[in-house]
Amino acid sequence: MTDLTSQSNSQNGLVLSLRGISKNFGAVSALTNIDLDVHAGEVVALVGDNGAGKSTLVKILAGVHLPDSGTITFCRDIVALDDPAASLRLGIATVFQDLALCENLDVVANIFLGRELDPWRLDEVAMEIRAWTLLNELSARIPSVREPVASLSGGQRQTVAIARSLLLEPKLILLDEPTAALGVAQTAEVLDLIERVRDRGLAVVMISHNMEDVRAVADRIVVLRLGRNNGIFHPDASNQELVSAITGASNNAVSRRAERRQGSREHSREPRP
Amino acid sequence: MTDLTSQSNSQNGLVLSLRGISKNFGAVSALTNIDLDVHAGEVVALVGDNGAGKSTLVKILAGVHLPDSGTITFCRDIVALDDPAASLRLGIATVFQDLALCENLDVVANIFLGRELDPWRLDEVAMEIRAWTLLNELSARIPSVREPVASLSGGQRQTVAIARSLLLEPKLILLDEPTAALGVAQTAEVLDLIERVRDRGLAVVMISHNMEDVRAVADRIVVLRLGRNNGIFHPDASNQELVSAITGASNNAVSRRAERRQGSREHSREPRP
Amino acid sequence: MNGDKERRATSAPLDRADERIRSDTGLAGATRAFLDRVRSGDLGALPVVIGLVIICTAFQSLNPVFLSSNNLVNLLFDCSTVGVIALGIVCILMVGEIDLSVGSVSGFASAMVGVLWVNMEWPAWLAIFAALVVGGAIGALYAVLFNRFGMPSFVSTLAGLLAVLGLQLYLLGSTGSINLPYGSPLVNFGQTLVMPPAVAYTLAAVTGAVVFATAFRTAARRKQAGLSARSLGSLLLRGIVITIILELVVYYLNQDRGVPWMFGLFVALVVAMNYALTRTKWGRSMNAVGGNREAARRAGINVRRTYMTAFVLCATFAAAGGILSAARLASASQQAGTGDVNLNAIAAAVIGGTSLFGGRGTAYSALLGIIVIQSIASGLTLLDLSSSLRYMITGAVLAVAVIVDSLARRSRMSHGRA
Amino acid sequence: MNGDKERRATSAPLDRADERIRSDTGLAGATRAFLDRVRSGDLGALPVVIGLVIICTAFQSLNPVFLSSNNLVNLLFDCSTVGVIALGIVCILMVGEIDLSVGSVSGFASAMVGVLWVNMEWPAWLAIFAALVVGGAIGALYAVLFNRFGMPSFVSTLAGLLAVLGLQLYLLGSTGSINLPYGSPLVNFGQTLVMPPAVAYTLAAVTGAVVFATAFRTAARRKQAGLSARSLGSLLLRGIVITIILELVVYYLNQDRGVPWMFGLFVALVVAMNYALTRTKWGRSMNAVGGNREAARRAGINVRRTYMTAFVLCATFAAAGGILSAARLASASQQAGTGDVNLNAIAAAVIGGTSLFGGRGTAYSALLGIIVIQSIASGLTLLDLSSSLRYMITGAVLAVAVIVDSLARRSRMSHGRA
Amino acid sequence: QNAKVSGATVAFLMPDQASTRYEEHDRPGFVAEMSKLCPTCKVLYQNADANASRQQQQFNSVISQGAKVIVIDPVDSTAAASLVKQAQGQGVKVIAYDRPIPSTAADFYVSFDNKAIGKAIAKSLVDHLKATKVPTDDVGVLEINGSPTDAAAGLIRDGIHDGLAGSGYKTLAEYDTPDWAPPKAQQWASGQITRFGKKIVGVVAANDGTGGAAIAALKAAGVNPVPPVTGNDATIAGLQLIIAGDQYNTINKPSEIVAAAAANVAVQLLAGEKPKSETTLFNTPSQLFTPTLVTADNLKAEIVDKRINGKPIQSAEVLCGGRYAEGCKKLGITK
Ligand SMILES: Nc1ncnc2c1ncn2[C@@H]1O[C@H](COP(=O)(O)OP(=O)(O)OP(=O)(O)O)[C@@H](O)[C@H]1O
Ligand SMILES: Nc1ncnc2c1ncn2[C@@H]1O[C@H](COP(=O)(O)OP(=O)(O)OP(=O)(O)O)[C@@H](O)[C@H]1O
Ligand SMILES: [Mg+2]
Ligand SMILES: [Mg+2]
Repeated sequence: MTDLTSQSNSQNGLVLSLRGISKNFGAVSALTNIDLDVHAGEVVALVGDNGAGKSTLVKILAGVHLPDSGTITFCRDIVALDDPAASLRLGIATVFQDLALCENLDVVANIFLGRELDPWRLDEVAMEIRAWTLLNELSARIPSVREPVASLSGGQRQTVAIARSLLLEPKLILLDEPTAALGVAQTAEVLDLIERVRDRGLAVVMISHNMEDVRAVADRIVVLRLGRNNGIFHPDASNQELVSAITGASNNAVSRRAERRQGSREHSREPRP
Repeated sequence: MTDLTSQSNSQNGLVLSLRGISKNFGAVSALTNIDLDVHAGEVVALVGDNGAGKSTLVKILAGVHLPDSGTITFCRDIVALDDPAASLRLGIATVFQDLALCENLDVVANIFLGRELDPWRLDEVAMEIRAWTLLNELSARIPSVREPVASLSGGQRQTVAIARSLLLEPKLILLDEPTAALGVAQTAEVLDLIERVRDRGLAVVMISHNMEDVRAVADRIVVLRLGRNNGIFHPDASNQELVSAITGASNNAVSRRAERRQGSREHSREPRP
Repeated sequence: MNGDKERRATSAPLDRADERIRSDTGLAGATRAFLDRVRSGDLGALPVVIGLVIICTAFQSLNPVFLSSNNLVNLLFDCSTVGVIALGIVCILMVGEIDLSVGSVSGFASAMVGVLWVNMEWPAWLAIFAALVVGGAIGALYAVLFNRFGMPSFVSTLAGLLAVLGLQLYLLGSTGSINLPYGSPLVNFGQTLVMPPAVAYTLAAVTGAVVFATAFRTAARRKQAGLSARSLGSLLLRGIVITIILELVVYYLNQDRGVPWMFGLFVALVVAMNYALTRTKWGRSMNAVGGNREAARRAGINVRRTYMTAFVLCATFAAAGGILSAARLASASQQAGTGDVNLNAIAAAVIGGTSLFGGRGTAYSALLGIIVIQSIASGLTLLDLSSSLRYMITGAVLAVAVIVDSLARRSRMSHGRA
Repeated sequence: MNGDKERRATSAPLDRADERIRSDTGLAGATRAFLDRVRSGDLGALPVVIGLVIICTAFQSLNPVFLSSNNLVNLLFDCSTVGVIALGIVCILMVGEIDLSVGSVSGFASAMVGVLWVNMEWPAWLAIFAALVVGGAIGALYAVLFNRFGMPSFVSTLAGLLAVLGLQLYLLGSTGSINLPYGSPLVNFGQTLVMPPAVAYTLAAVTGAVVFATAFRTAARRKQAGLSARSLGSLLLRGIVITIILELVVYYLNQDRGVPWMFGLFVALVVAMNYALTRTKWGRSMNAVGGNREAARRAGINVRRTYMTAFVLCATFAAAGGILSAARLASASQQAGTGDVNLNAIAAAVIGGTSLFGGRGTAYSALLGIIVIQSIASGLTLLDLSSSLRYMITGAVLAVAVIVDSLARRSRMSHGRA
Repeated sequence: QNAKVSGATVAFLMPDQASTRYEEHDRPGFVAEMSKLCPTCKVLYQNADANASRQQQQFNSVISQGAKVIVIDPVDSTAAASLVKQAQGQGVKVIAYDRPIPSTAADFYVSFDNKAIGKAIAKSLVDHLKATKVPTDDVGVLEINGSPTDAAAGLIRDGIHDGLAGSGYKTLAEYDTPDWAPPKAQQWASGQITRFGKKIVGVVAANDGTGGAAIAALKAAGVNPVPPVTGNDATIAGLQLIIAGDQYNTINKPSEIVAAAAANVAVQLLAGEKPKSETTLFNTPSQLFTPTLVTADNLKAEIVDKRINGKPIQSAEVLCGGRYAEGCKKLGITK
């Protein structure tokens, strides 16, 4: 575990800085006193158990929820993100865990929602071409972009949501479990993509439960547990270390399972990959 | 790749057998001529690219969609699954990719939906206790089971959906990306669970994009590609092999990414796990 | 890392194990929880009650007759008829559909009772029963159109509105309207019959006791099972407060005629429906179908049967409401059920907090909503106004009555709790 | 494994690259695609048109006057007034809200025109403008109540229904109703003004040409960009068929008086709204807000402004419809806008295929729906029926008219295409 | 004055909004007479908007407010029976106003006769047709009645049937206008014009609103000259149409007269006296007034020149604005 100020790509400036963010939902404290820094050209992975408050944090940054307390500093200014439009204007693009697509609109309309070309006479042809380009870039397997999103498969929808966020020219990209529903090829493309945008100097916050992916692209791994900061790790931290920070115990389901499998493998003497 | 009739756990009888299943949505052929066999005490993993038709197949088995052609044999009988209730009656429990929860109901109500204890005087206390037991079994982190599901996090919802399916005593469990939104600990619990039910002699069909998980629990891996059967693999098939069957090309995003990472690693001489 | 906290948490009840959830035990805790809910707007029926109190204060200050026992008894009589119809509307809104024909069905039922009982001299109970059955059959027809043909309920019940109105006119065609015999039990029930004071006081006390007893039984079971439970003290307090309020209301109404039996029937129906909607498997499936029809179907719920019961119940309640208004008016006429009966019934349900989009609502919303609507109507009849002014003021007061609730809902939503 | 297939696919247009999608090119392909859509129930407006044809055939066989040019011209006049109101309802249903006060607003607007123009002798255009502005202001008030206080539109517009009706009664209080002068341009517009045949024929031809030209331009651009496009032949065919049908209709109507200008205005509004809803950023945001309000908000759409425009447009169209009906009747009366105007306007939108739950609907549904409703009404006025029978038959015919559409929708749903 | 009378409360309950007369004529007339006869008395006014349940609510409400005499124009004549019973049980006197309460005897009944009105307009139309020598064969009249759910409309309809019976003119078609809505009447009339064309020699409409709608339909269909159309209620719009020569007749019911009579009776009942009656209708002592039929011929005399409480029923200024000036001149209303 490293201390809060350490980061690998600190040559660039601070893009986002959170201090003391708290958020209650009724009697549940979803977030308590969260601190987080994100620099330009850096990929910060946000990991944590289910219900740890990761999505709540992302939603606060996206302007969906208002925090109950705490300050948000974006590019040196203290900002009030009281509306998703405000976030978007500042240059924060978000892929939400629940995707936030309009099921009744088709793929093209969803990708361009709020940013249509030619407001008074929508340029459907240009939008459709751009949509195909974006989707192909992500290796998407979508038969038709003129079907309503309701008829797409889970992974196809997720691809659409990711394609949406590429349309902006943001300073900070928030990806809430962007690869959860994606196939192997699409996941690889998204990880490539994250590296590309990082190299272009953008800041990326990625949430994922897949430690492989996290370690592959992240420059820093921030762990949340039960709504509180629970340590910051380098990507070369061991799996064991990360998992105990996430679950809050070194004896957890993951380690038990690993032990058991180890045991049964040795027992059956039939190694599996 | 192995031929269709081979299976590792063939000591038990055939639970489910599909022949020539096709399904069109308008002009899109989602499934063409699918064959699939599942035996008791066997975990079959269904893998494929986004939009390959995996969920469509599961929905057909769950009675949500009607196939356009083909026959479904369940426990030696040809059956018509024209209604989810019919599937449930036969003993097919399903965890859907989109979870299919009622957002306005609370966790307990969702878990017991359609199977409430004491129909004329709901036994809320007993149901709540059972719900807590199930959820704890899955290491769920849910603050309150009396909140509407709408207020749960993605992973919490998925846990609720899985808990639902445990309530039945099914012969066949269909799990459509059951661990997509789960944390590391919860994923481990679910994989444990799958092994437990397999050992109890149930048949399990699991869809996943995570090759690790698939290889960890599956006895057989069935690949779909663009709505068609594209081979059956042993769990000890190499990653490379599986990925090319899924993407339909040996030169794919995954392999390219792996190569690139390999190259950059060697270049920077700084190995990452 | 948080091991110590976790260890501490394990001693808590099963449903308080998560350290993030604040457990509000004791009176101080209850107060804090309440303030928390006020802040987040999660107040149930309270905002509508506040709106009602505002209206009542205003009308009382304009004309002191408004809160007189006499006027309140009239109010309760008037609430019961449309209230029963609104109860049916709650059922149908619950599953996300609508019935525009409740007015016509109620009028038709009253016409049937008139014709069968008075003209054809059937026994009253049989005529009533026949009217209820026919009402239910109309609902069943909508359900069939909906389930078999997928006809949107808006359209099928609009067609029903017209067709049933036609039937009503046809039935009363030759006579125009029929007097129900003054002094018959049905008319007495609708016009004069009130509970004897003793009965009313007892019922009020029993209600409080039952509320306490069920809550206590649940709490005991929960405690036994290792779940958090409300303390005996707070349960006792609640039981006593409820009893005292009810007894006071009864006392005040007994200053005049007393508590109408018809209102008693209405409240009994509301309580029964509330039980059915919240504590039976059927009610659960109604909620589920209204919230997410496809999810309910996938859970193996017989969605069609659920719709069927909703449509049938709604139309049956409409017929019952029609019979009650015929009793109230001592007449079955061609214009019964026309005019604003539909709109008032639907509005009552909506004002009480039932969502037009399904899956959210309680039986009590019919009770609350109709009291709001009838209070406005009654309050305005006490002021000497021209029609144009009366319409304007009704609209304005309605908006005021709902604004508190709307604000609460907004704050609920901005706190991420839909 | 499927490498060869993939290679073949790469030569296909960008949007036909997926091998699973059947590309229906040429006439045979188009036919197959059509049959496919018939089977899966994805037919757009066709089922409603079929329902309409059934109704018309039935009425024509009962009374041959029904399809006479004369009666059809009357029908078109009658369609236009409520049709314009229904167009506003489409806007508000689009975002998933409702306006119950369109009837009152239309009546109030007609009263305003009567009072300002006839009694106070303002110029007609100024009176009309004032009425439209006040209508829009009422809509803006609803929007504020909705956006600021979160008041459900059902409740706020119900309050509005009453309050605006009060205003209307107040405005006409002393006179009851006001005659609009016969022979004035407004009344002529509402009663007699028809397009000269030459104009009508030209308009019909121009419509066909414009349909063809835009489709052709799009097809050319798509082809150029490497997307699939419809063939020149099929576009030409469609253009010609549309032109011929329109010319025939115009020809038939010209046998009597001709095509009413008022209907022309209505159709022009429908076409304009259709353009706005489908081809502008604003229309996209209306669809998005109706489909998923939260998703729209997260996409940075100004949701409040979208609701504002929807409420204002709806009320303004209601006012316009009220002015047109005053012109049609040559009178502004206390009864204008009461009765079933609300229900007819909403029903027209719903029958035409607009969803009550938001996010699904087209401007054309107002046109289609109102034609269905007015055809039923007109067909029944030609038969000598008692009121009771007329109500019953209206209900039954309405159900029949919608049943084809309902069946199509059901099959669409069972094919997994909501 | 009698101690029982002074300070007493009297209620005046009107049925609907379909006509402006209740608020424009009946109520002011009643209030004016009451304040003359009993300045300390309080008058409560309510309008039930054609809703019998609401009228019942209002009835109960005025009793709660201490009304000792209730003047009621029932929405539903049958339903009102129970109100009378209820009131009499509590010692409250009921005066049936305008529409009778047949099945239960009220304390008094004052009215114009609705059936007579229907008969008068129909008869006048027939006489006019006969006078203008319109042949009876193969032609006929249209009949536009009031709301099918309105009891008063039913009475007028019966009267119209009486008036047309035996006239020789067929009733080509007949229509009950839902809610008395003029647009509905217009649509129906348009359809009939398509059906019958020149066979229509007259239209009997049950009030000025539906009559005006019929005229609009005839004009829109290009029928010239417009055949005679009847009306009822003597609304300004109706009178103006008569002045313009588009409408044939209407009925003038100077409601102030009946209202004043009702006030008189109310005060007598308050004082415990037995009001004297001319006739007895439905077992109720009654006082019936005859309405006057107004055509272009007697419009000046009946409407402009006749005074009630010192005021004309409608003044020339109100009627003769703008484009009616010429018609008024022709009828001699203005110079
Ligand atoms: N709108 C809401 N109302 C009430 N509680 C909420 C709401 N949104 C989130 N919560 C609660 O806040 C906690 C954190 O939720 P959040 O969605 O941030 O978790 P997460 O870290 O994203 O989990 P996951 O990995 O499962 O997506 C959860 O316990 C959840 O129940
Ligand atoms: N209701 C529907 N209407 C139209 N097309 C549909 C519908 N459902 C699925 N499809 C199409 O069928 C194809 C297969 O979808 P399916 O959901 O089965 O994919 P999947 O294999 O589950 O993908 P993923 O891994 O992304 O979940 C997709 O191309 C999708 O667009
Ligand atoms: Mg999350
Ligand atoms: Mg899937």
